[in-house]
Amino acid sequence: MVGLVVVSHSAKAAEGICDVAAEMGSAEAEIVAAGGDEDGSIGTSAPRIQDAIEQARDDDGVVVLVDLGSAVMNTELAIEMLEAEDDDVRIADAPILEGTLNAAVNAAGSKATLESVVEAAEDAREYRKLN
Amino acid sequence: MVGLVVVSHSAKAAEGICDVAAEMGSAEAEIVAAGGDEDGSIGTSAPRIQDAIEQARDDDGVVVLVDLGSAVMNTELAIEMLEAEDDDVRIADAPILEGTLNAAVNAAGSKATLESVVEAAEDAREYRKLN
Amino acid sequence: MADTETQREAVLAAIDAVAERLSAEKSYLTDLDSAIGDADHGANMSRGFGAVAEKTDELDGDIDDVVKTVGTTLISEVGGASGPLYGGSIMFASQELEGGITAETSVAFAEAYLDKVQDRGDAQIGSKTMVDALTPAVHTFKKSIEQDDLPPLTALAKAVDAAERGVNFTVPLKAKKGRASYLDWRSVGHQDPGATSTLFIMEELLDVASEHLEGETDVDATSPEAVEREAE
Amino acid sequence: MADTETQREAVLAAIDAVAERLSAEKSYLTDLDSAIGDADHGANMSRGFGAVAEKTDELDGDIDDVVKTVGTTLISEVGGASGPLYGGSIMFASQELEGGITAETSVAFAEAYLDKVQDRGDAQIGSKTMVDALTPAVHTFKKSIEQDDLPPLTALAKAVDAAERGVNFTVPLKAKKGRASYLDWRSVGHQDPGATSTLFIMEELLDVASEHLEGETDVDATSPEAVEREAE
Ligand SMILES: Nc1ncnc2c1ncn2[C@@H]1O[C@H](COP(=O)(O)OP(=O)(O)O)[C@@H](O)[C@H]1O
Ligand SMILES: Nc1ncnc2c1ncn2[C@@H]1O[C@H](COP(=O)(O)OP(=O)(O)O)[C@@H](O)[C@H]1O
Ligand SMILES: [Mg+2]
Ligand SMILES: [Mg+2]
Ligand SMILES: [Mg+2]
Ligand SMILES: [Mg+2]
Repeated sequence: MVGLVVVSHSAKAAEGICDVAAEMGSAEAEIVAAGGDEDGSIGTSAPRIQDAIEQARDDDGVVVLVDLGSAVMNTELAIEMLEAEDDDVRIADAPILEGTLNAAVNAAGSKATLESVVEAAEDAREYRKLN
Repeated sequence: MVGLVVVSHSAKAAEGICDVAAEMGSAEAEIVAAGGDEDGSIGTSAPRIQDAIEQARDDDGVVVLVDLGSAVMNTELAIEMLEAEDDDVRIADAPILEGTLNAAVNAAGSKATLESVVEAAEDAREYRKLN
Repeated sequence: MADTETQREAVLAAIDAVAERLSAEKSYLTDLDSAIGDADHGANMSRGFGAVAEKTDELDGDIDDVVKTVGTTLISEVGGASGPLYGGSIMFASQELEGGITAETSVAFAEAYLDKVQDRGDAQIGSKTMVDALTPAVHTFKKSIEQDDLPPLTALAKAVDAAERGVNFTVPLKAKKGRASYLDWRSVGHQDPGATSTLFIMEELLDVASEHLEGETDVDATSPEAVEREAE
Repeated sequence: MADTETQREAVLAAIDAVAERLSAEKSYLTDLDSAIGDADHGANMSRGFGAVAEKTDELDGDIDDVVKTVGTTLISEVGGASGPLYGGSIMFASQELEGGITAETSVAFAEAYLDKVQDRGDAQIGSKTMVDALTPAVHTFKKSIEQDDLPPLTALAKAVDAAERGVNFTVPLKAKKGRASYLDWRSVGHQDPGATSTLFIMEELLDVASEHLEGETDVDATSPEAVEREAE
């Protein structure tokens, strides 16, 4: 199963997003929060992200959802620092909460692949909330 | 100043999003979290949202950021239940975290209006995270 | 039109009956919601109506006020989509009962309720939501009263049958609204929880109405649909 | 090329000097960041280099390993954008120092560092970031060494001057990268914190290099730019 990592500048936001996603019929999916910096205050941390990726990772790879710019930079750095090959770890270009929900639902499906989960996350960009 | 309300199914996510937004040079802006249902578990609650709107509201109105469908429904209901005229309360059709950040930065500007804040929030739909 | 005291009694009895039924169906509704949602519809509905039922002694005032309080209580107590949909729509539609409950005001209530649900949730027929149970039920109720001049209880029985068809109709559909819509194709083949709870509530309303409204025979045996279903 | 022990001493001295300077400039950098960011750049940088300075006794091994550890420590300790930008780029560029510090390897280090910052952050010149200080500094350093055959200390002094022009250049620009870009037009008229810390670090490197590298006179008085600035 494709794992998910949620990288927000806020530890609370990352955890809360994981909680909402876990309710979307996808309690089985591995969704790991990596929010905040080393000491849990606002920021991001490459080593924390690296740990989260390693935790979420199994045979089918990992999709990482991010919030602001430095979350992307630290995630890229975390991916570079992984011991094993890193071509099964992808960053989704998607809104963090909405993308995580879509990705979690997709990942829970029996036909899910790394590509389909990334695509589901990125489809969230098109999601409209008002009629 | 235009106030902001963040309505997520998760109380943690709503608070975390407010924390990140508060760091964006907009500590002055009134950003109120309204996450979770009546007893704080996953969901949304019209009365909680109504309270948050009343708290965030001053002369320039309020923009509400939402996550999933029922957050929209409960926000609409909350707006209908407001005592005073409700045409200064708007729901942004925007990704919740990214929209809140954009809106917070815009709201902190001296030229901010209700329209400009909604527009800033909705511009976040176009925000790309990867190069 | 039954006198106000009888009406109030009927409404309070309906609240109790609905609360009891939803509590009995709690795990069934939750199972339905766990397949295509977040497994809380049973808890949401039984918590909501449970809270209303606990308030029955406070529920005085006119019928429309009593019904309005049902709505506002659901709004406060139900965290999910069904909170604004059930609670908000009941609150809104309650104003149609200002003159008490008659065949006419019941139709107006039903129509206002359906309008508000559609307006709030933006679901169409076939979106696989409570709207699929509600629309045929309200249409049937209105037509039975206004065009066919059927007695209210008979009209309500036909409406219940229509709702049941609507519930069954949700099974093969792909969800287009609510959480289930996230599942896309995987939502096909599952019954919608909100449509199902709508049916359960209507069944209880019919039951209580049968007991409280005079001048009507027991429709369970005589409505054409009941007969049809018996024959299946 | 100075011997390895002298090089190590110079690197450790540079770490201490940078840590001290950034700690002294902490509130200034934070003020800059509070105007167009989240008011933490001073804290980020002084915490990061403070942690490196506390490790100096553990910093043995070859020069490139020492420098690499500077990078990884910054990665762990600096929460903001400057963590991956400074730390990740130092870590990456450290491999250019495998043969120790010479004029050549210094140029290679500087180029690799700039490349990585640009690659990681996708900022161009004029995006109002550290890249605006770094690019002219690295270009000037390389040209001074490779084309003009200037002594390394002179080249470094020219690079510092170039960085300073870059810092000044950030003031009138609109930010296109990083948090400041959220402010859009409101970012115009403010000096970029990351460009500023880049300049501070380079100033310390020049200072320490002047003290540790032999065969060069004090450039502060003799570099054309220093003279120019004196005249202003
Ligand atoms: N937009 C909508 N329009 C109409 N009905 C909806 C809509 N969204 C959800 N529903 C109904 O609500 C039901 C789910 O309610 P519930 O589980 O209590 O809320 P939630 O989905 O927030 O957990 C669905 O089965 C569906 O019938
Ligand atoms: N994409 C980027 N490319 C280059 N430099 C950047 C980028 N984003 C931010 N910076 C630099 O980082 C500095 C801010 O660092 P800091 O305040 O420590 O991090 P944060 O912005 O995460 O709080 C900016 O002044 C800018 O020079
Ligand atoms: Mg549900
Ligand atoms: Mg729910
Ligand atoms: Mg900062
Ligand atoms: Mg920061």
